[in-house]
Amino acid sequence: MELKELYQEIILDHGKNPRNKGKCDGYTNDAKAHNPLCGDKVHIYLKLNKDKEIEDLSFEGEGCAISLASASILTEIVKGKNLSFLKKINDDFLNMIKNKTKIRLNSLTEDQITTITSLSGVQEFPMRVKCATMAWHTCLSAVEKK
Amino acid sequence: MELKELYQEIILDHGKNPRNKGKCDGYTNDAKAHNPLCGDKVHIYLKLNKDKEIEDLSFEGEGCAISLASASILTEIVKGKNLSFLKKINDDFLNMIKNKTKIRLNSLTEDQITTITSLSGVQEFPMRVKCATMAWHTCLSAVEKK
Amino acid sequence: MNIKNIKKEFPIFKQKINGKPLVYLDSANSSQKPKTVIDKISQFYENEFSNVGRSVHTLAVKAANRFEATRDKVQKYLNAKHREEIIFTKGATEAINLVASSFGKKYINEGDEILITELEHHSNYIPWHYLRSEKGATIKFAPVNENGDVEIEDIKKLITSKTKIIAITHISNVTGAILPITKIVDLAKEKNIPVLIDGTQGAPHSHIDMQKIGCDFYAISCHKMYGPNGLGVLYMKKKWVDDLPPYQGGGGMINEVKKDDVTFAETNTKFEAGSMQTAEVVSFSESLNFIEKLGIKKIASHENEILEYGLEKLRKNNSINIIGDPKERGSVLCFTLKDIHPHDIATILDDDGVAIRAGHHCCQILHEKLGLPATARASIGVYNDKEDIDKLSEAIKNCQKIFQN
Amino acid sequence: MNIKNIKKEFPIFKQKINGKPLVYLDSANSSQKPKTVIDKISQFYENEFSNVGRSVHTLAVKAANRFEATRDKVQKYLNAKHREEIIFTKGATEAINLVASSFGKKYINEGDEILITELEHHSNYIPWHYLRSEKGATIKFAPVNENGDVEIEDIKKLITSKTKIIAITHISNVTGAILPITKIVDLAKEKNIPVLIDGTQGAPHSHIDMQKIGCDFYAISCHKMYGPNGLGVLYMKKKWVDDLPPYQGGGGMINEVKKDDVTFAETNTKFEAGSMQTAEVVSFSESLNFIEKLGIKKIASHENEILEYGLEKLRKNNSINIIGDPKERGSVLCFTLKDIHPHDIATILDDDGVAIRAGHHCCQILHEKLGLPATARASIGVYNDKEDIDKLSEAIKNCQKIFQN
Ligand SMILES: Cc1ncc(COP(=O)(O)O)c(C=O)c1O
Ligand SMILES: Cc1ncc(COP(=O)(O)O)c(C=O)c1O
Repeated sequence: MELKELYQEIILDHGKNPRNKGKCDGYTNDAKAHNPLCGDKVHIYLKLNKDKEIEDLSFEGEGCAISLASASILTEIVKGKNLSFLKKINDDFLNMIKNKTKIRLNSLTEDQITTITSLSGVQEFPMRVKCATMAWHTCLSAVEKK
Repeated sequence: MELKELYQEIILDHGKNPRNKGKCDGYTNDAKAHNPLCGDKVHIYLKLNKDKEIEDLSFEGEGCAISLASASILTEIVKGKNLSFLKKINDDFLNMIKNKTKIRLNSLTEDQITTITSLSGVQEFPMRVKCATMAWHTCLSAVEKK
Repeated sequence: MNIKNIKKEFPIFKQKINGKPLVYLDSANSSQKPKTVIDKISQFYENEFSNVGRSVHTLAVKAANRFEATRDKVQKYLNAKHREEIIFTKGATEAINLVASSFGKKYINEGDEILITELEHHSNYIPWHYLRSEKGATIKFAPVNENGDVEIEDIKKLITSKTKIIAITHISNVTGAILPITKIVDLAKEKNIPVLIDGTQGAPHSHIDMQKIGCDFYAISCHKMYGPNGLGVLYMKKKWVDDLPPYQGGGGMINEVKKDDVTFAETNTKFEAGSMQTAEVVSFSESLNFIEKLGIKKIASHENEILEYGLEKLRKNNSINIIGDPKERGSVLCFTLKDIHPHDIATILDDDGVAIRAGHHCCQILHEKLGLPATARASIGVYNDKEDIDKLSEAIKNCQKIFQN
Repeated sequence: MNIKNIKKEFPIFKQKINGKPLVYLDSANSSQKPKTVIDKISQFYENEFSNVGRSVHTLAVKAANRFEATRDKVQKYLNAKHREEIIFTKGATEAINLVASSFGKKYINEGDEILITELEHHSNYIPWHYLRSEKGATIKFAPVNENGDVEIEDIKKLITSKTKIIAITHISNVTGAILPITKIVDLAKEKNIPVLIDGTQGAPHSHIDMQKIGCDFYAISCHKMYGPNGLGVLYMKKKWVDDLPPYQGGGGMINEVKKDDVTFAETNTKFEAGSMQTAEVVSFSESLNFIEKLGIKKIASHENEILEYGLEKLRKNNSINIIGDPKERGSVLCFTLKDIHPHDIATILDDDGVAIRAGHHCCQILHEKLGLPATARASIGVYNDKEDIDKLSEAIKNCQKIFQN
């Protein structure tokens, strides 16, 4: 049943208890986004060190379970990784949502792959795709800003 | 056949050889009208004396056979009459076009009634009604202007 | 026709949504269309189509007659004094833009005030915002109270000698509040201030009589009145039809066009530039036929019964927070659900065939005031029945179940 | 599908006009619609109707997908680079008003020049006239020559350092002249002047490729392209989509709305305020299907054959004066008849089932130049054949007979 695909337990959990919520200390980059159609908002904060590693990563946001879960999952997976990882996983993620491909990045644990793949149910709900992708686009623009 | 009703010989004759065309000498009143949809134009000139008699009456205009014939017939019938006659025949005429009534004014000759009634064929051609009535409306506004 | 089985008149209800019968509770967004309206569009295109007002051949005459006959019908329906007071637009949005632009051009200057309310749909705010930016005018917002109503006293307080126009909604598309428009118009008349009423939600659900309301402008979207999309009606009092400058420029609205100057048609046509939505206008007369056959008062009281039933039912669910408690409510029921975002509600309800809307409903200012970025909205049309409400209520419970896991 | 018996695809030809088969020669005014287009409208209303872009339920998603799929289809058809370059409007008239208003607001100031031609339809003059009156700009008219053409040399001469925009028709709806738009765009590009093309008559009759033409704006009326009425397309180059301020204000075109300020959507949606003509947009994709199945080049060459046949036939009648003799002519044939006014011609031809148009065709400036208050116009669509021309020619003779009596 498609609806169950969309509202999987992992998503409901991340939606209810989003990880890394708030403004992380000493953030170096940030970016905001907003979906005027539905009012969803997200603000990504990230602390980049000289080695292009994402030392810290957090978000503030208002929105549906999908958008909160997506932001939460993003931060959980990307925190501590470097920029090149962020770009790759971002590509992979957006590809999964758009083209129904699988997550290919091999530096992920199986658990992480399950978590991130839980968002793929959104494919069948075109009006909700933006909920799932907004945080990811925003994270990228936070990085590209500076 | 309706078309024959519209393009009766009287109308074709008045259309080709309109009576009282031009600007009459010493006119006291005039009024212009113009149908922006089709470009028809009419300009009525009339010379009113102290006794409220229409001593002279003429028109300038551009337009279809119906509009020229209508103006021509108007001038022919009204010239020399007084204002009260003009108003009555105007009412009668517009009533005929709008409500398919007969011309009732009893001071008209049978010939005049035939002539004026020749315009009644326009009833079946709603887009052409304005062609037939424009001169009459304009004549009235020329009189009411002063 | 009988309201009890009126769904039969609407082809849309034949289909299943996700295998379930369609429960359409999104009529405030757009209503569904009865078969007579849909058929009229195809019949017109198949047998009588021509552009209106431009040619004299038979098809053009037929089309023009039907088009103008609809104008007459709308005039009667609204009890407008003159047929020239009925202007066809693309929708309520264009109708309000037209007034703001034409009235604004002539009458709004720097420092002038435009009085609206916190309830307004963006369509009745942004066009005035344009005047604010361009002319340096000010917009004042009459507050919405805790119940979702706007009080006439609060409007009174905001009127000053600089108030040039009052623009208010008839029925809020969020709180459902029916505004005391007749009283507001009376108040404005005393001060000689024209009033525009955004009747987008009012017209489908109430008997509207321009002589009784007395407003200067009344904007309608036909697609919310069981009519075609892409069509609106602007009622404009004759004095303004004669007085205001035209809006868009193009064919059909001119008097004389020269290289150095242009003069415009004197009456309503000056506001109707370009080829019109002839098929939509013609078919809208069937929407009015539909409404008249049932009777707008019967429709309103039927809708009210369903609405009351819905309020009662939803109030029994402790997790539901119903938005607003206005003195009089018109066929709109906005709510939120504890810990579940409105978008999730809408998606999950849809799985049960229940179509509602979630979001800010083009009322960001109101939602900011409510402290809610979004709400869920069930809105009632003539075709809804108590069973629809039961299904809504069940679907909400399913939604809660999913989130409780 | 075969052009030879294409009339079968158009339900309108089933009926009789005054007992005679319909000879429809008024396509430049509005074209008739194939059954596929008409059926799409009813199917959509019956099975899928919902407002677009506002709700997340199944019907709304279907409607939004179809709506945006049509945008993609139009993008491809016009060979536009980006889907955001396609803006849906009420018609070509609204499209041009939109550009004049948005571009004018930002870029036209006192003393600036707008360059148009003497051939323009009122829709491509009045919107610029508004800027002239409001901003104190100047309008320059490139002259039409004896043949009904506009020469590129004459346009060149009129360009000055103050020329801010050039707005020209693709095909004249009176002389039928096909303007050298690509050359004009090239010329304008050298001087960095944006070009708007009124493609109302161009789009139905020629292969149009935005990359080849290179213009900044191209306006289309769908109802002249075998599509629904009440719908237009404005192609707007991305740089302008990003740069120009919005047009009408309302739902769907905003970013953030606050009491003291409003920000707008960044892309094409900022120009699409309020509920859209969803059924029309959706059905327009069937019009493009229709055109693509036949092939626009085949349509054009078929129409050209009929047109040439018509010119030849009518030239044999000494009383007929054909308006214009342009280098290239597109499916329009205007004429006058010795001593018979065009309105009388149109009424009399209609009696024979022949539908043409008479008047100034919304080109008063051109008619003033021609020294004719009105002309009669036969215009060709894909469904016309040589027999239609024969009937036109016969009907003209009947008309002459009536007046010779
Ligand atoms: C050359 C030209 N431009 C503009 C228009 C206006 O198109 P519409 O009335 O569909 O907006 C027309 C159609 O009448 C036309 O022929
Ligand atoms: C109160 C109100 N005003 C205006 C509008 C705008 O109507 P439309 O989008 O049909 O122009 C709506 C509909 O969304 C509305 O509910």
